[in-house]
Amino acid sequence: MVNANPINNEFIVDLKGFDGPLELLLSLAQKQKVDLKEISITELVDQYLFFLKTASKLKLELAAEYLMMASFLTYLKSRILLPKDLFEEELSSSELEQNLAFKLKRLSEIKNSTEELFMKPKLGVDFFERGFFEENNKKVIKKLDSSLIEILRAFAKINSKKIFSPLKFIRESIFKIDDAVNIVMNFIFKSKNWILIQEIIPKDWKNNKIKIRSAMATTFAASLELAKSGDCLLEQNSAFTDLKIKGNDFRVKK
Amino acid sequence: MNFIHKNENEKFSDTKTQVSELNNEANFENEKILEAIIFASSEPLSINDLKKSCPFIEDIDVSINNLMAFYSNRAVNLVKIKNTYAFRTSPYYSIHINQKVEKKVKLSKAAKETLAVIAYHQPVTRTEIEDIRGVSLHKGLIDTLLESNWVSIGKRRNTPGMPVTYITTNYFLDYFGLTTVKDLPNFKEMIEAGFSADVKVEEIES
Amino acid sequence: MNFIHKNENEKFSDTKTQVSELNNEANFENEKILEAIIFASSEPLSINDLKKSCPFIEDIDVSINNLMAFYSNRAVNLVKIKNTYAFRTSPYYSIHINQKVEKKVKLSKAAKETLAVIAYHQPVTRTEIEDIRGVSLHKGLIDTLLESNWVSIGKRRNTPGMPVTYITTNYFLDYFGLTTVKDLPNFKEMIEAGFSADVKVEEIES
Repeated sequence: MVNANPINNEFIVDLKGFDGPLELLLSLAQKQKVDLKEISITELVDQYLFFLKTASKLKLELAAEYLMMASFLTYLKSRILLPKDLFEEELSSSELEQNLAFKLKRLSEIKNSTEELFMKPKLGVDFFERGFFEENNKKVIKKLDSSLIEILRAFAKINSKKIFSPLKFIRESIFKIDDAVNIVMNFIFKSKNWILIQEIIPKDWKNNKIKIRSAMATTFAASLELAKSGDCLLEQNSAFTDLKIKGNDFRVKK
Repeated sequence: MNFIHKNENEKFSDTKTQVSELNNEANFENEKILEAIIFASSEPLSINDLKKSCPFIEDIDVSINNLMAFYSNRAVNLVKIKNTYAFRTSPYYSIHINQKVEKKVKLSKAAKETLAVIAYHQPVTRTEIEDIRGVSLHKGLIDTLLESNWVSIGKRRNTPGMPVTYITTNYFLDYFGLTTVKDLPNFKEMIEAGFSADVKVEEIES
Repeated sequence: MNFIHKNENEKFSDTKTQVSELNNEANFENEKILEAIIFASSEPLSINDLKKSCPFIEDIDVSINNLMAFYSNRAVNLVKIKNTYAFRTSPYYSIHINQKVEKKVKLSKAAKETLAVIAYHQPVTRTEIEDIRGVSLHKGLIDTLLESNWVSIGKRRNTPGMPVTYITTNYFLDYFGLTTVKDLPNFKEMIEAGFSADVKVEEIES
């Protein structure tokens, strides 16, 4: 029966011992059978879910990865148990099963090989390079040395500096709202024709990008204010097209 | 007649012996020059390095092989690390060497496994490492491996996003006493089981 | 009788050969143990040092002498310096050894950053480097990098003043084990790999 408790009572819940859900699954599978080829996936799913249930009863914090694996496994189990034609367009359950089995086998191989690798004789521990090198009668030449990681760190440092540097206003490039109001007022009294709003901006504010942006924004804000009070008229036919300004004749006359 | 003939024969064979002796002597001399150069270097040297130091030695490979054979039954061996050569003590005599073990690196289980994943699957992307281990990579882990000089950065993978790949270094091979990644434990079995692609290895070796 | 006698004689000579062979083997083994120890030692060793390491070798002097004899016609010799022993390359072969000893000097913080900026932003002008780093370049810093052969001069930038640009060299790629500078991880990838996790904190605090 699927519901039968597959885990013996000696099983101790210790999530910290596992590096992620796949390793937990692998260890469950290895308890099931020596040969990973013959493990029962449905049984494994039950064991995994049971494990998580026990863990949550013990109020162990579960990382999102464990829950994601749980939902995948629940899905996989339902696919294995339900008739095949319900899921025509998706991967077959046996493909999903095979894929999971492959990943478990691959992880198990890596784990075995890691152990074997670190059992090998190691330089400076089990075998040695020459202990010292004589420098007699030789010209010592200074040579710059660094490592890739140092260069990468240096680059990361410059970038983080930029990202985390405090917000700084460049005061001299900010067009003040009072100045803008004066300029717009001046213009309104002088001219009676429609004119592009950017033409109001003083020449010395047009010589760099930051200045233009600031002057445009402030002039626009000032003219909106004056339009609100009825001193000028603004016209724009559609979004992002030219914005024109003209003094309000009626008001000016008054 | 007979006498003269005999004499000529003797002469001939003498010259022959002399020539081959001279050759042998020259070869032995070359072998010793390489021995001195490799011994005096603090870093493993490549065939190219050796060619630069001794442009006059024609078949460096042959001399190197003779030298390796000469040292093969000694306690100090000439080892090949990828395409470089260095003298190392034989692991067989390690028990007698009570060196202060300074370099002993304590790696976490995750770091060891990640190193193995990089070694067997190289060049490998971060996502692939995470897929194989079934867990997202802890921050600073790759950093540690790069710092230890076992791991370096390989070519970007030619897939969408052009992700960075990781590879092992010559120092990694030297550290574990390997000549090539093919010497990794179970390497052949891993490839045959489809756990890592053969094509990739050729890429690394080239 | 005769037969038995002969047989006994044979037996005796056999044992004798075996004993002497065993002795030879043990001696050879001792010689090799000393070879490994002296090779790996960070300083010349005295007979007393060697006795401490190998209390089981009875006549160390004999083994040492054998070892000296073995290496006497090689390019690497076991030499006695005062009362200590060490391996040295034979002076006869020293002409082949590059007499220059390279002493490695670590890069300064500014040099590292400048090198990183050149690697990532090349071709890059001096002004651009200063702009990116947010500090003016110290005199001689670029010169140092040019001398190191990691950096060279690229095409002049086609802007007013035609400033010189800086690029990294093939030697740079070689030294840092890269195929192309494009393989270097970008900032986002570094963050993902956990490179600069500690940098951030440090920068915020400062």
